Order: sequence, then C-alpha cells, then structure tokens
Amino acid sequence: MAITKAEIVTWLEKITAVIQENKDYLTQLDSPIGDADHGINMSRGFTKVLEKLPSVADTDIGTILKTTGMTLMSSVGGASGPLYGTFFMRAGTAMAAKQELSGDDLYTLLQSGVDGVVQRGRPQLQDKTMYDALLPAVLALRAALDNGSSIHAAVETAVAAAAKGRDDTIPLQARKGRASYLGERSIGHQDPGATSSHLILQALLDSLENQG
Amino acid sequence: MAITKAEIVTWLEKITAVIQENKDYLTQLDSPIGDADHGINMSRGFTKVLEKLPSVADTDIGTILKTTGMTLMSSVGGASGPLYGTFFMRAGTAMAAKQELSGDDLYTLLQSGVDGVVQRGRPQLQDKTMYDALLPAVLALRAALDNGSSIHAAVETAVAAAAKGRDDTIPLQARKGRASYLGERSIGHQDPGATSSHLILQALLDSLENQG
Amino acid sequence: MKKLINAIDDVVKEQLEGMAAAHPELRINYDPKYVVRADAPVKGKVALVSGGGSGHEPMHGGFVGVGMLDGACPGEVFTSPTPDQMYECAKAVDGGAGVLFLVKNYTGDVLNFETATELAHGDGIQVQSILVDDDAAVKDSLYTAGRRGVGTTVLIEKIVGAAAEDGYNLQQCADLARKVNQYGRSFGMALTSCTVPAAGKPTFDLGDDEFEFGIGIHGEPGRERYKMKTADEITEMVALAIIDDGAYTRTVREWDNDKGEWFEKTLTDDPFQAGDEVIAFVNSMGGTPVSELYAVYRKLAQVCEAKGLKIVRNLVGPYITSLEMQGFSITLLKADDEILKYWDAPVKTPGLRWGA
Amino acid sequence: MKKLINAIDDVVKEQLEGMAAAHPELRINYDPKYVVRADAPVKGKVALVSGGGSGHEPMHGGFVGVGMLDGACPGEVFTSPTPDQMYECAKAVDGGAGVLFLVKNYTGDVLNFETATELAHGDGIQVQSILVDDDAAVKDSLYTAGRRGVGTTVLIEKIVGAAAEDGYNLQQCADLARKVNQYGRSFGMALTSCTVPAAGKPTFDLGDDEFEFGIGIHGEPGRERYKMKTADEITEMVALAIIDDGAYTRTVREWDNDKGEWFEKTLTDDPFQAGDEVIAFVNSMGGTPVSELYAVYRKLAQVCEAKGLKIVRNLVGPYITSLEMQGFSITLLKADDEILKYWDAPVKTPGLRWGA
Ligand SMILES: Nc1ncnc2c1ncn2[C@@H]1O[C@H](COP(=O)(O)OP(=O)(O)O)[C@@H](O)[C@H]1O
Ligand SMILES: Nc1ncnc2c1ncn2[C@@H]1O[C@H](COP(=O)(O)OP(=O)(O)O)[C@@H](O)[C@H]1O
Ligand SMILES: [Mg+2]
Ligand SMILES: [Mg+2]
Ligand SMILES: [Mg+2]
Ligand SMILES: [Mg+2]
Repeated sequence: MAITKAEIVTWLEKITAVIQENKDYLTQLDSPIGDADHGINMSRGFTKVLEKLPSVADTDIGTILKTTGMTLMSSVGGASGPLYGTFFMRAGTAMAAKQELSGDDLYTLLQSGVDGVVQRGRPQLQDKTMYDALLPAVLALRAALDNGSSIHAAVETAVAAAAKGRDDTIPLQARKGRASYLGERSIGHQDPGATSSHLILQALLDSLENQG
Repeated sequence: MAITKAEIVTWLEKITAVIQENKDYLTQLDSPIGDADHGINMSRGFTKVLEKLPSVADTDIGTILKTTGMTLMSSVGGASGPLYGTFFMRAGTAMAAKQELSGDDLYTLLQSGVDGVVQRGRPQLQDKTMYDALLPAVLALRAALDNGSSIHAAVETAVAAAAKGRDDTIPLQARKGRASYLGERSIGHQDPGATSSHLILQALLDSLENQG
Repeated sequence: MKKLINAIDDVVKEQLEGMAAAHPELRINYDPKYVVRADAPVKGKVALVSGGGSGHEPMHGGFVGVGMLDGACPGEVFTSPTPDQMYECAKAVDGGAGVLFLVKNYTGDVLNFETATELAHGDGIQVQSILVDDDAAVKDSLYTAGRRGVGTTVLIEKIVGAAAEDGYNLQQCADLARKVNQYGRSFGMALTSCTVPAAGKPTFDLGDDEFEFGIGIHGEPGRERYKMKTADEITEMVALAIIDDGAYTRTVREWDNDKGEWFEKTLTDDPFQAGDEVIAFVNSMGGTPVSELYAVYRKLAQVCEAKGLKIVRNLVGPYITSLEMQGFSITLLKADDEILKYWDAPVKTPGLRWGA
Repeated sequence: MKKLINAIDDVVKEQLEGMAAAHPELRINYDPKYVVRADAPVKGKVALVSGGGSGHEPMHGGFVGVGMLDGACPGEVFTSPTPDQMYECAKAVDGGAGVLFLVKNYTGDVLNFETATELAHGDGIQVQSILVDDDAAVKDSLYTAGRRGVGTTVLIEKIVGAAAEDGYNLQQCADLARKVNQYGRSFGMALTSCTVPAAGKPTFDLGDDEFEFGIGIHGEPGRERYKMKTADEITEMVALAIIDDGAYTRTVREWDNDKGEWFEKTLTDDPFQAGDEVIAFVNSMGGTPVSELYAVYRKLAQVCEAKGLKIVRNLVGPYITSLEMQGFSITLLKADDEILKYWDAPVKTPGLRWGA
C-alpha cells in the first residue's frame, strides 16, 4: 500500500514526540563532545513544526515537507538547523504535489534529503556525524526495496542500519562539527546528530500503521 | 622587679608568634561577621614588626613601641591597622626614653594605648570590638596594682579580664566595624579584634619571666 | 581555590605590574603602593585621590586618568590601604590646588584616611576628605558604622573628576562630591561568595538555591538570605529597597583645612521622588556576565517608570566588584544639570572611557 | 543553576530588551532577532554584520555602533542564529554599498550564514562573507572543522568597522577582514565550566585542581586537561601556543558576488616573527575579574619581549565570553599601519568605546 499524507503528518508528529522524550538524552550526548544543546535545538525546532503542521496538513506532501524544512531552518540554529532544514526542504522539493508515496518515492524523499545534507555540510562517512546514520539507512532501504521487501519491512531494515550507523560512531574520532575540536577525546562517545537521525527514521517506521 | 627592655622585646616577639599560630583562627572568626582577613592582617603587620625589632632593640622602650606602632600603621591596613598602630604609638610616646618599667608604668603604657584606640575608633563598651577586651583588662590591672599585687599577678588578672571581655562579645550585637552591618546576624559570634587583643595581653604575661 | 595568581603575597603587586605594562599613561609606585596619572601632578588642578582594599577592580586604580582620579591607593585584597600610601600618593599628585580624598565609609578606610589627612595637612598640603556612604542596605547609623560606600563611589569619581578637570577649586570639588554622595543610593545582592587569595576559601557558604540580599563589596554576608527567585523578582526587591528608602541622617567628620582639625557635620539624604531624573547604574559583582545585567536593567527600567523616576543616563557593567563574586548592585543617582554635565564630559581611564 | 534570569525560553529576548532600554542608539528587532544601529541603513557605507550564539556578550550585539558593526544576529545561547535573522538584518542595514558578513568558523555559523548569503544575494544585495578562524588550539584543518573563530573576531569587527566608516568599499572591507584574520591568533583556557540556561547544569565537570587548555568559547571542553598551575606557568603555555604556532593552511569558501556562487580559496597564515609589532588582547571568559587578567598580561608582556614581539596596543577585559566561565584567552594580532590606523579610530558601542 502507498504511504498516505496522513502517515507523513503522523511521522512529523511522532518525530516531535520522540525528540521531546529524548531532549535531555540528546543534550547529554552533546555535552562531552559538543556544547550540550542538540536536544534543546531539535526540540525547539520540532515544537515549531508541530505548531505549523495544521496550516499545511491539507496541502500536498511536498509542501508539508518543505514547510517543515523552512521551519527547522529558521528555528533550530546551530549545525543541525541548516542540515535538517535542508534535508526536509530537498525532500519536499522532490515530493512536490504528491498526495501519497510509493516505496520508490520514499527512497527518493530520503535520498534527496541526504543529498542536501551532503551539499550543505560536506560530511564524509566516518566523520562521526548524522550522515553516518543517514546514508546506511538510505542504502539499506534501496537494497530492501530492490529485494522485494514491503515498505514497512524496508523501513525496518533502514532503521536497523541507522541504529548500527549511530552505534558505529562511538569509536570514531570526529572530523566534522564541534566534536572534531576534541581530537582523540571525541573517541568513545556517540554522536548526537546520528542519534537524532535514527530517532527520525524510527518515528517514520512507527507512523507506517497501514503498511504490511 | 621592674619590667626590662628585654621583656618588652620578648613581648613583641611572642605577640608575633601567637598571632602566627592563631592566624587562621582569627581569620575564621572574621568570616561570619567580617571579611575574613583579621588573622592575615595581624600576621602581616607583626611579621614586619619582627623584621624591624633588631634595628631598635638597643634604643629605649618608648622608641621600640613607637616603631612597632608605625610599622603596624603602615602594614596592617583595615580597621585594626590604625587602631593597633595608634595603640602602640601612644604607648610608646607615654614610655619615651624609658629603659625599664614599673607596674604603674605598665598601667600608663596600656592606658595610653587604649586612649589612642578610643580617639581613633570611638568604640563604646559593648560595641563588640577589641575595646571590650582592652578596657576591662586595663581596669583590672589598675585595681590589682592598687590592691598590692605583683606585676605578674596583676597582668594575670588583666589577661583573665580580657578573656572574659572577649567571651562577653559573643552574645553582643555589633555596633562598630564591619560586623555592625550584619545587625542581629552578628549575635553569637566572638569578635576577632577582642580575640587578638586578648592574645596580645597573654603574650605580655608570657614574657614577664622575671616577675614574681 | 583556583585563581590566576602566583604567590599569594604577590597578588596585588603583580596585578599592578600588569596594569603598568598595559597602561603607560599610568605611573605605579610599589613601596608604598599607589597609582597616579603619568602626568601627575597636574599644575593648578585639584587632585582627586581615592583608595581602598584591592579586589574591586577596575575601581580604583582603573579609574585613574584624565577626567577622573589623579591617584589611587590599593590595599591588600579587601583590606584598606595604609596612611603612608595615601600620604605619599597625595604628595605625588598635589599640583598646588589641593587634594580631595574620596573615602568609602568602612571603618578601615576611614581610620586610615583620617591619619593620612592629618599627615598631609602637616606637610602643608591643602586637603579635604569626603565620605561616600550610599548603601541603603544599612538602615541606621546609630547602631552601625553607618552606610557603607559602594556603587555611588564610581559615579562620584567620574563626576567630580570631570569638574576638577574643568577648574573647580578644592572646596567646590568637595561640595560637589558631598552632593553626589547625598543624591546616590545603592543596594547589592550575591548569588555566590568569593575567595580572598590569602584566605584560600570562600568567605561564606551559600546554598545552591539561595541568594544574599544587602551585601557590601567585601565578600561579607548580607543582611538577609532568601531562597532563589527570578531576575524580575530580585531586581524589584533591590530597586524598591533603594527607591522606597526613607530619609537618612548621620553625622560625618570632615577636615577643616584652615584650623587643621576634624569637625562634625550632620547630613540628611532625602528620598527619591516621582519626577526625579536619575542615572541608573547596574553593576556586576565580578562574576556575573553583562548579559544577565541587561536582564536586571530591563526590570529596573520598568520599576523606575512605575515609580515615576526618569532614567536619563545609565551604566551597565563590572565597575565596583568583589573579586569573582556573582551578583549585582544597583545604584540610582538623582541627576541635576551640574551632575549631567560632568557625567557626559570626556573620561579616559582604563576602566571607564568616553569622549576621549 | 543560579542565574539572573526569568523563564528559560525568554533569556535571550529579555536580555535584548534590557539592552534596548539601556541603549537608545541601538534598534532591536525581536522576530527574527537582530540588533542594528538606530541610524541604519547608513547610506553609501558598507554595512558589517556578524552574529553567533548568545552567551558571548558583549560580542556581538554590544559591538553594534559607530565605527564597528552595523548589525548583529544573536542566536539562542551557544547556538548559531538562523538564516532568516541574518537575511532580515542584512536588509535592514544595507545602505547600497553592500553587506559584509563576518562569520566565526563554527559549522553552525558557517552553514547558516551560507544560506543567508544565498538569500541576500537572491534579493539583489551586494554581499561578501569572510570567515574568522584564528584559534591556534585547533591544529589541523584536514581532520577537523578547521580553526574556530575566537578572539580575533573582536579585533576584526573594530578594525574593519572603522575602515567601513572611513569609506572602504565592500571588496576593500573583505580584503582587510581577511588580512586581519590571517594576522591574528588566539588560544583559551578555562578554570571553570559554565551553564547554558536551557541545560541547567555545567557543560563539563572540572576538578578543583584542574584547568582546561585549548577551549573554544561555547563551554566545550578543551583539547587537554592539566593539574592547576600558577598564573605565570599557564600564561606562558598559552602565549607560546600562539607565538610558536607554525604556518596554518586551509581552504575557505568565499562568495563570488558577480557569479552568485561560492568559490574556494586556499589561505596560509604565517607564524609570528621576532620584530613583529602586535596588538595584545587578554580576554576574560566572563567570570574572571579584570584583576586576574592583569596578572596574565604581566607575564604575557614578558613572554612577548623575550620572543622579540613588540606590543604596540592592548585590550584587557571581558569582550568575547562564555557566560560566567572563569578563564581567559589571549589573542595576538600582527599590526601594520593600516591595522593600527583603524584600531585607533573612534568607536562608540556599548561594549567598546573610545575617541567618541
Ligand atoms: N559538517 C557536518 N555535516 C553533517 N553533520 C554535521 C556536520 N557538523 C555537525 N554535524 C552534526 O550536527 C550535530 C550537532 O548538532 P547541534 O548540537 O544541534 O549543533 P551545534 O554543533 O552547532 O551545537 C553533530 O552531532 C553532527 O551529527
Ligand atoms: N570603631 C572601632 N573601634 C574599635 N575597634 C574596632 C572598630 N571597628 C572595628 N574594630 C575592631 O577591628 C576588628 C576587625 O579588624 P580587621 O578584620 O583587621 O579589619 P577590617 O574590619 O577592616 O577587615 C574587629 O573585630 C573589631 O574588634
Ligand atoms: Mg551542539
Ligand atoms: Mg576583617
Ligand atoms: Mg578587611
Ligand atoms: Mg550549539
């Protein structure tokens, strides 16, 4: 079954909820290797997204995602603001005018978002950033869809890949963002951005109630 | 027996020693009702006095005490600096040219010193200051001498009166100096200046080795 | 205790050496310690000298310069300086028009400056001495050593410094200083204590959820202790303690330069009144960042407006501090034309500078 | 956490309101947040805009005024501002001669300012963007996000601000900013951590006998942690980390205003050399009193002299801070005639003022 607009709206609501739940946790992760604000930043941004949602819920999926991106862009700040902002704006542009999404659409949505992150932040794999969770997830989704998985199963695989990518940031020495200033002291800590990226994908999975 | 110049020099040395031993204690007393520096101030001053002593030990008692006063005046600072400075300068002026002291001389020495404290600081009894230890001590000395006590015994009485005066500062509400700003919160604390005054008189007693 | 210091006994000396290195427009003497304008004495100008314990920087040494102090005498940390410093400093700055001592009302400062006044007079220097006693946290003068000298000191040094630069004679400077003192009132609070280097540990202990209300500037505890409140609540308490403060009467000692003796003078400060124009000064105790001072200023402006006081000038920053203490004080100074004229006049010192 | 704040979400807004109340010469916009000169836009003058997380006061808002910035965009505490703030601010200050963005090299600031640059360009505003990356605590740029923008930011804003006032065009302002950045190096240390209001507890824990070496300005831990040392030892470590720092090469992005695209530029900063004249800037991280800064300056002057560097100007005080953090940073800036001319030029802002 196709992913409905309602599920996309639910996705954004669930992101807000899960970010709220994990606000302190994300901020704690950002303490030893950052400036202790990632949870605060994300919570501020998605609280605004939730406020804006009703006004665009009746439009199309592209507009909903673009509005989300612009809202994050103008409310999150920090490194994650323009990155997630670009992620959702690009995803929205790619989904312009759509009222529902196929599995391939979902792949394009996520792939476009990740492309946006790469263009803005120029992360490489193993730099210890959100990209280490996002890229494996998108690749896993593609592979699963290619192997004939259902959308739900494919997203499940993607979430697992994101979780693994998140965990794999722990032993890495950061080469991008604030954590890079710590040099070897960044080793042994989980990247907050990779953690929030996993939560965002987990929220997607939790929203796909209608998918088999 | 008369008090010798050597005993007066010993007195100043013993003050320095006892102030040094009680430096932290005096400073602690100055914490709850002052600015935590009385021991530091007194120690700085008497360390300088000890340095100066050899250069005047061969002069007369008046000069030795005046030099002590001027040294305290220019090295202690705070409230206690000009008060103890004046104390010893006035005491020195009163003992001008003397090489030894009778019991009456000793009374005049202390009484002149206390007069100096009163003129500078204008304390009244029960203001919770050094005066509450000094005045009873001088009065007790006078009374003991009048009753025919030996110098040693009279000073013993004076030290006991100073100790009582010091202890009696505890329940008082301060009306002079920094402690007065605390209003009722100054009640229940022993006055640092009264404490150092008692130590100075105790050192006098300890120096009167030749007195019966 | 963690501080950027070397040996404890050298703290004040080395800080002065750093100041001298950074400010060639100052001349610093080390034995005894005083700071003067490099061009001192300025011929024919009344010289202003203040001093007090160290630990209140930039006050007083940082206020030496054109349009403010001619000399400053730093004592040990939180300990008033000694008469020989004040006397030598007075000799170094006297340009023939006399020296005005500006003395914060602490027993130590008062007693030491009194001795110095007598010494300077004995030396033939024209000298006057004005007491700063503006701390509204001290209620009466009968049962205390009287109101402490706090925030208004900075404003007096600026205003009378400009007047001296403008040619006021010694008597005029003293009269202006007395007036500014009588027009100004202050009140302070602390979020944390501070540590005197020689003591090695904080002067008082304060719970993680408490603040001290009505502190001075020497790390001494305040008159009361409260559970923590919001910036608005605290600012309102502090502001009202100043604005609603009644008339204050006390007897001060001033020096009769002709007779060479002290005389007593009874002074009464009137309360603020709706319609008064004021200079508002929000001061950091040292460890409070200027951002939080602006939160205080915001509420202060609201309270002043509600009370009918018109803020016509302001100063926000760390100017009279207690080492690294967190907290703030507010000073309100009733402003008239003379005061505003000399407030606006140029000043060029390490700690306060404009128009030059 | 004890701070002079009200509701955590209103901290930045209320501090700006206080600033607006205290400084009528500034105009403050709240949605989105930016601070501009009340007389903005100044016709025909290049407009300087900077911005970054709040918590570094007086930077940047306190540096808005004649001879320095035209506009500043404050983010949440320690969080870079957003592109809409920068874009709206640029529109408010553009007097037709273009806008120069001065961007501290933090991923957040860089990414947000890049977006704003594209937006402003799209709107027909002439715009250039110069990165400040002067933190010698960051060794390489290959394996990190590159050197952070720290103390030199203050000096750039002062110097380029004066040049803009003097009629420099956009390209000249950008070239001067790039030069000053390449001539300046900084290094910071912390005695204590600091608490972001929204986080409620200190960013890192530091033992009573430890200090952090090589910190940035966001309360982040430094590169190393040492047992406590004397002021002289610490100052020497910090000074030598700057003076002995080798050549630094990295690739930066600048905006091609004609083509409307980013281009890359490889820049190499040369090490200091004996004989260089320098501006020495000793900065408090917020909670360290100026008295301790002078102890640092004292030793810094000695180290510079031993290394053959001639300090020709200095600045000592809290100018680029990390909330209430105790600690300091040193910035050395190689000075040539152009730099000295614009350093000495008048400046009139809440945070830095002389000659006006
Ligand atoms: N250049 C980059 N590319 C991709 N992600 C990045 C980059 N720099 C930082 N990040 C991500 O941003 C996260 C930090 O976000 P946040 O704490 O909100 O911003 P800031 O670092 O400005 O405080 C990091 O954990 C990392 O995942
Ligand atoms: N007016 C006064 N007359 C007499 N003694 C005083 C007076 N004021 C203060 N003292 C004494 O001085 C002591 C404090 O000395 P010290 O701590 O050295 O100076 P400061 O109070 O300036 O820090 C008090 O404990 C008190 O005994
Ligand atoms: Mg962060
Ligand atoms: Mg004391
Ligand atoms: Mg003292
Ligand atoms: Mg941040």
